[in-house]
Amino acid sequence: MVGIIGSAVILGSFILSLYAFMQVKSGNTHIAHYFNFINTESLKIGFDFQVDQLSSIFLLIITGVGFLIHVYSTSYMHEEESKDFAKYFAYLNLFVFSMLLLVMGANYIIMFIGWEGVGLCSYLLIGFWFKNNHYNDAAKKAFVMNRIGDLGFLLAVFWLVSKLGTANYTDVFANVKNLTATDITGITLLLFLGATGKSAQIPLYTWLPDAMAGPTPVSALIHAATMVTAGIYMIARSNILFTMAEVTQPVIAMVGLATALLAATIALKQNDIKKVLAYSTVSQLGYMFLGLGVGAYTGAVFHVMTHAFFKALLFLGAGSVIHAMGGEQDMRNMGGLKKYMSITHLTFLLGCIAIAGIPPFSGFFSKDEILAAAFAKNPVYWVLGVLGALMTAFYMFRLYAMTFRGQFRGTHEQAHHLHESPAAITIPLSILAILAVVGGLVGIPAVFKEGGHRLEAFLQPIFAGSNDYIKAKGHSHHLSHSTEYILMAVSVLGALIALGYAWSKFSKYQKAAAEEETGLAKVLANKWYVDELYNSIIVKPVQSLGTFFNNVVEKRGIDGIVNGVGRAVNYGSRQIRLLQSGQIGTYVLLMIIGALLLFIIQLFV
Amino acid sequence: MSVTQILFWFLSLLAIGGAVMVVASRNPVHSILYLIITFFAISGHYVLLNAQFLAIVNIIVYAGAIMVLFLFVVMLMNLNAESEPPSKSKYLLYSGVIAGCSLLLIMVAAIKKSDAASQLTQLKDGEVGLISNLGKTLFTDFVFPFEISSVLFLSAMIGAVIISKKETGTETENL
Amino acid sequence: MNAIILTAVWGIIMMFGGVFFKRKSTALYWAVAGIVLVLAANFYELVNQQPFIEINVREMLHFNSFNLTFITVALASTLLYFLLSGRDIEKVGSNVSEYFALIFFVLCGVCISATFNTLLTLFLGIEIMSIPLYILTGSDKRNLKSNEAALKYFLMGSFSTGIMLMGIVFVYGGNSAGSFFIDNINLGEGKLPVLVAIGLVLLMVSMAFKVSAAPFHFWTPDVYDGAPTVFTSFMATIVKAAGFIAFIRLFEYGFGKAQTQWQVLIAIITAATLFIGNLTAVFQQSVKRMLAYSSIAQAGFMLLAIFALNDIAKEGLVLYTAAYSLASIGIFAILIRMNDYTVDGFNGLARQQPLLAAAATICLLSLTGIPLTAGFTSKFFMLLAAVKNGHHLWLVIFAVLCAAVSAYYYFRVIQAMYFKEPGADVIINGVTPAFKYLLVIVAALIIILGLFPGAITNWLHY
Amino acid sequence: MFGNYITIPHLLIFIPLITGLLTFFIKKDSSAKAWSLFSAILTFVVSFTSLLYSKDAALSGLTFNYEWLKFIGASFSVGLDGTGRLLTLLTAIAFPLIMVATYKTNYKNAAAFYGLMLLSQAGLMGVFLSLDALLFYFFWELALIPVYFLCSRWGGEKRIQATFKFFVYTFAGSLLMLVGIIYTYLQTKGTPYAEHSFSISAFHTVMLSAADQSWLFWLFFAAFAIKMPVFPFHTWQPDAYEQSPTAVTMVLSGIMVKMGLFGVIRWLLPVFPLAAIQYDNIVIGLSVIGIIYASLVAIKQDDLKRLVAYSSIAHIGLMSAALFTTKPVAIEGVMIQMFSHGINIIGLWIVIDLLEKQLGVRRISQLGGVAHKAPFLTIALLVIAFANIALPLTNAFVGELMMFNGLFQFNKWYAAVAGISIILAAVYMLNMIKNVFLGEANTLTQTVKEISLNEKIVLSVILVAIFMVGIYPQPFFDLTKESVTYITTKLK
Amino acid sequence: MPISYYIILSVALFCIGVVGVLTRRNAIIIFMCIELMLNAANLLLVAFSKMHHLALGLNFPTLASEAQVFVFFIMVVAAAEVSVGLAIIVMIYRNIHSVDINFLNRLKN
Repeated sequence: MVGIIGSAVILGSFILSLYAFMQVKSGNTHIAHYFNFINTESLKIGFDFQVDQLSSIFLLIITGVGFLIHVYSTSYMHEEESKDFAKYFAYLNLFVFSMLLLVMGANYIIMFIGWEGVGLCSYLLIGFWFKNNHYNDAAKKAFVMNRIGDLGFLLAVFWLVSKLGTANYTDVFANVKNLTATDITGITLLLFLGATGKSAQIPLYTWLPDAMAGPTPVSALIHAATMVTAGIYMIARSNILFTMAEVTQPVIAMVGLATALLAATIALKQNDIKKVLAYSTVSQLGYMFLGLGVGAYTGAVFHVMTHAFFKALLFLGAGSVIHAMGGEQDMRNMGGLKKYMSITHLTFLLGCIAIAGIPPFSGFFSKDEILAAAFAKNPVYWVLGVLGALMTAFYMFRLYAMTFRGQFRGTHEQAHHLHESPAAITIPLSILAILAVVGGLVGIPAVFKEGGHRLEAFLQPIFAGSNDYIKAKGHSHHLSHSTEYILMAVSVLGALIALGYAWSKFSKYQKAAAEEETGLAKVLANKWYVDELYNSIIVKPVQSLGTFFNNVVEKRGIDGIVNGVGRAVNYGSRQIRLLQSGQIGTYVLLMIIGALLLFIIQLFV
Repeated sequence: MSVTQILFWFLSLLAIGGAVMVVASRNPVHSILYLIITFFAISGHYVLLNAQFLAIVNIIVYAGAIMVLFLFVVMLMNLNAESEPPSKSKYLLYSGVIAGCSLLLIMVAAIKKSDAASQLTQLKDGEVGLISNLGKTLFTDFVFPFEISSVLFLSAMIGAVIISKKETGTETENL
Repeated sequence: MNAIILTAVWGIIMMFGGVFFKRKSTALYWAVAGIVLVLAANFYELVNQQPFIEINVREMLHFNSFNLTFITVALASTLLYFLLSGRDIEKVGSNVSEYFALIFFVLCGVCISATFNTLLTLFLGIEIMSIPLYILTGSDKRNLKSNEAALKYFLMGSFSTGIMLMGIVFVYGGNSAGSFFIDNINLGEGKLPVLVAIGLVLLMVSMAFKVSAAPFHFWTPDVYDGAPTVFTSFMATIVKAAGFIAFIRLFEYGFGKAQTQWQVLIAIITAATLFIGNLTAVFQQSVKRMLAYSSIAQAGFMLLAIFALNDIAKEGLVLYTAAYSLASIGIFAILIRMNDYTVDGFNGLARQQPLLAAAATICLLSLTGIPLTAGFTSKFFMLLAAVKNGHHLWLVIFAVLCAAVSAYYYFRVIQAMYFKEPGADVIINGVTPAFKYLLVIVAALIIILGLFPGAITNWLHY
Repeated sequence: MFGNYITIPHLLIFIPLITGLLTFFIKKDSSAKAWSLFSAILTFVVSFTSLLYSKDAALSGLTFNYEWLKFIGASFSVGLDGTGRLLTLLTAIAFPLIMVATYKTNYKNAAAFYGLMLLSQAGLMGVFLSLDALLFYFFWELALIPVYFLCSRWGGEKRIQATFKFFVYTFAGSLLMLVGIIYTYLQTKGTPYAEHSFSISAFHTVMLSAADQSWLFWLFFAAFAIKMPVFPFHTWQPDAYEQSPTAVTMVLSGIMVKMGLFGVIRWLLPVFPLAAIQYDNIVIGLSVIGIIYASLVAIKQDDLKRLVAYSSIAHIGLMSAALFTTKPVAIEGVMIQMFSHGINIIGLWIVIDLLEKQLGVRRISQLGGVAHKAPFLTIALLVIAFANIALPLTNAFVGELMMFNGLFQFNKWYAAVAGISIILAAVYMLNMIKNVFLGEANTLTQTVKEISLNEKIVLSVILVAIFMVGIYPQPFFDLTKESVTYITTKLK
Repeated sequence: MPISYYIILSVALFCIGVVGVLTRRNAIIIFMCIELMLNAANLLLVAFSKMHHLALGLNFPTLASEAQVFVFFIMVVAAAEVSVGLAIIVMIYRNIHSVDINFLNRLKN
């Protein structure tokens, strides 16, 4: 019942956003002012919503994928007792609400409200099974790291407000020219810090893999399809700022690229099926930031969309596998599931191909667009990007092969109830699979078909400012078709090779007795020890500083002084009262001395 | 140096010497006798200042009544040199002497640099000190203090009585 | 004038009363009657600005609304004192009516030293005030503490008398007018002649002694501690107040114009008094002794009036004497009836006698100077006067910090009464309903004065 | 209004005062409770009606003036401006909430307890209403005394020392302020009756040289800084909160600390604008240090009360920093935050109190897994906690947004450093939530029961307030607009 | 005769008295020293009176006599004090059979 309501609501909003999309498509975007959130002489924040091309795309993704995942959840979560089941859907809907708030807000404050709202929901959903304290820690980690990003976001907003006196997109983007270079650099860097938090980029990415503690549909919706793309949305939204920020763009590109590679390398050696997908998500997000960094905003958004499709698909597929395996997540104990769960297998395979970037699947188009732009900016980017692509292909097919090919390596009772998942699971899988296959066709690059890139055309008004700016600057050199062909060929070919290698290596995978990782492999298996690093350079010092303040500064230092005064008074009292010796002689003597003092002061000073 | 000056110096030395002995001598009885000497010297000064009335009163009241009363009390308690054994710690003694001397020093030093010091005082002549004048002043201008000092005497009298009256009962605490 | 005559006369009546009264309590009734009479007479004089019978005192006394108001306050507090603690005076010794007689003589001295106009009457007034007190201090003859206190008080008191006389002599010798009248010896802003300066210092020392200001306060704790508590209560309040009135009168009319030349001395004395009084009180275990030190501390605050020496200071001083006397009399009245004078003796008083505890608390709060009580208003006036005077602001800061310290020892008693468990079964005895009501009245008066200090100060401008 | 002699300010002061005094004479504990609750609600109604007159919200708003001490120019004049209305409203809301929330706890000798509570309410009202420096000082102390008795009579085992420290500390501070008041008073212009005047208008128009301001400022600041408290004057607070009975802790932390901020708003900034600007860096620096310091210390606290105490220090630090930026946006933020902080922290105390009443412990390390047995309590706590760390759409967000904004305008780096506190706040709050409510229930927390109806009602009221302010704060801005503009013009 | 002689003389007497009070422990002696101080004051007062008489006697014939009357009153007071003081001392002696003030230290601190 609850599930139906929950899903129905989202379906409704999906239909509405379709309607909104049609409206926008027919060219009338709209900003709706509801009421004044804050309205004082010094600060005016309206509770305004804005529906334009960018937000409508995201609306579709969120509500669409969201709806599918709701449906999926109705079956996936049915073991939960009804109370928790209801709670789960409540959280999920709350998440969709905040996400919509985020993308529909017409100023940075409303966006921030959604921004933190989704953080909250991710916190709640990661820690959904709150009996387990590891999950709670993961949830806490996610929230705190997001908070770090949020601080950057806030400061950026303050900066904007203090310079321009407003946080409305329209006003801000209209008055960008009033900002000095330092302002823009600072603002964009801070915004980017916010993005790294939300979208799991270096240095704040470590929460995302841990976030897999949550239920798998949550990982699919929040930690793959929607929330983590908020950062991309935000930067795409304020693209004009970033286009003008000469300093920031390379930073974004490099960080994105580094993240893509780092995460890819880690993914190579993970055995937890969800962990692999998590790192692949991080890596894909890295690509998106690369795209943003090189000014390929459309490409980034495009990749967001396609990624939403196939990554959601992959996660849900993984979920269906885990479901079948009775909660088992270690790929080493899987294998040969092909014959038990055909639909899952098929859809999963499609997803893998899509993400590996094999034409004409969706992943190919979006990733290729980004890579092309990267090449245009700086060939090195492209080389590294392709390297990452190869790794992607490799680990995805490693995953696929270990899971579905070869012999089943699990226990017997697992083998017993291996079964295909119910319709509520398979239908969303199929739909997403279709999208993953065809989704790329909205953005066919010009080399194949002039004007084939409908998405670009659609989003054109959003990025017009940036494009004009670049034109004005005059360094917008397009690649010749031939180079583009070559680039594509290289990347696709590489991908195929990597794919084949993975296939050959893992389709006959057997569990070795005790495979002790060594050297680089060990490092990768342990995720480059980044968590440990953070722990030792940030968490530990903060903790010990707190202890120091609490035990030393507070008790001995400040409070010590305060109490010390009291003790001093007591001590002084005990000493002074000894003057009162009881002897008249002493008394008179002291009196005389006092009198002498007065005499001296009066007569000789 | 005129007779008066000689007298002045003699009396002054007598007074100071007596005073010192009052403080110095161990035996209370001696102290009292020295004090009487001092008082006589002071009375002599009064005469010298032509204040006969005060001179007489001083001798009658002080040297006569008061000191006799003292003497009587001392005799009653038969105090003697042993009644006040020298205390172990001498610091109070020394510091006391030092303090007193420095007080003297400071005052004298101050007076030395004051112009008032040069002012003269009138010795032999000057009628103010005579009983007739004083009596007149006392019973005209000073009638109120004169009357009110009776209150002083009354209270002193009552005090003396209730203090020295024998109280019945044992030692009490905390009243 | 009325007050002086009547107190003297009534003192004599009480003295002879000792012969005729059959029962101890009769003396109390007569005493109360007498004080009421005197109070009325003095109030009449205050209102009409003239006594029943004009006596030509040759300007040796000077009556104005200021000192008449003060006398009224003093007499009123004495009345309260009689009503609250009269019964306890009877417990001191066999000859009750003589004690009352002495108290009346003291009051006579109070009146004189509040209205003196020449150094002679000052001297006489102070003496008339002091000599009966020597006796009252020693009145508990079997109690060695009392004896000791009496002797200490007497010796040091007469020593200070000697100093005062020397001071008077120098002032007399120093001023060219050759007169004892305090407004004749007021020489104006010019540099004081050395002789007068010496005299001034000596007078300041002796007055400081009388009001127990440091470093001339040493007699106070011992004497207040040793004396029978009833009389301590009297000494610590009314007599000390009179001392202050004399002090300010002498230094305002006598040396007011040359204030800048001796102000620093008063500043030092004030600071020392506040410091020693408050600090030493902190450690005391016996409430009686603690109150003795607190009286020194309060004296420090009153000294601010002499430091400031302006109209507000005088208003404030009268107010302060009233507030301080009220509170102290109240707290002493309770203390007298306690079995155990230590702070722990008060443990759990609130459980046994909530009303008493409440009254005591109000008195203590007033002594601490918490708003809504007279104590605050008077302290406030003192600070106001001192700040208005404009010099030595450090003294004011120092004073308030000391006031904060004073909270320490006053609140120890409050804590004992309210937050500690009672030790003995009965910790206070002889609590009659009348006693309670009187305490309530005292508390009420404290609050009223705290809200409407005008009730007193208006009379000053009458 | 209701004639010239009974104005709303009077009702606000005298209803609690008189009812409080009467309470002492009630014999039965239960009836004492009921009676005081009734009075508190009555006060709330009155203060609520005062909002209806929010148009004439200048300092001369709903004033009444009675020549109290003519001859020194002090008068019993009380009035409501925007700020006052906000804080009196807070006081008026808080007391009924507190009383209902602690209705179950039976304080022995309840009559005295509730009497003192009401008296302290009267004192607080007076502080927020008085338009006369001397009167202000009066109430400033009067609010303190009942709390002193409450804490050291009904508090924990170390109550007497803790409370006494608190008392002497604040007393010393306020005495310094008294000296400051007097000195300033002597510089004011007179009234027809007296050469000087204590009235707020006289104080706000007094001409003080920069030199005078620069030391008078510290006399006043001492009192306010101790009351708020600003680092490093804060050490009385954790002990006091820990030791005093929860009802009183709520009053202390919910309302009393606002006295300090209010003092700054009403007296310090308008009277010593030059000094305020001269020393802004010192004060803000201290506050910012305090924010980080307190947050770090809070992370290490094991006692729930101490945790909340330190978090409160951090929040107050932010408010004081924002005040001294003298940026209008920041001051508006402070205004609304004073209200929000009061609501949130009282909510936290209520939850803690409910736990302590059930389990008898406050140590985080001894708790855990409460959520299983008491979902409503947990949800309430979650909301309040997230409000406390300023999550959007909760009340604290609005305030902190604006305060940080102002701080940023004043100096980027202060804002950046202070901003770290929102991360640390998340850390200690989530730690607390995790260790107390989540995880497996231990033997002790097995026994937790869901809370009763009236407790649910109280908490729901608080939640409603949280969201109301968080989603539609505008009314509060309208309420305090005049006062803010007034101050900022003063500071020009 | 310059007044300073008299001043110094009586100041000397006064200070000797002070020293006595400081150094002696016998209550009676201390008391006597106090009397000495009073007398020093008296002497100086008379001297001053004659000084003023010399200075202003022509205009105010009775002026100087005030001082001497004052002396008279001082003696009166002294007498009263003595009666009380000795009574107290006797009382003490009755109780502790000594007049040594060092034995009087029950009250201290």
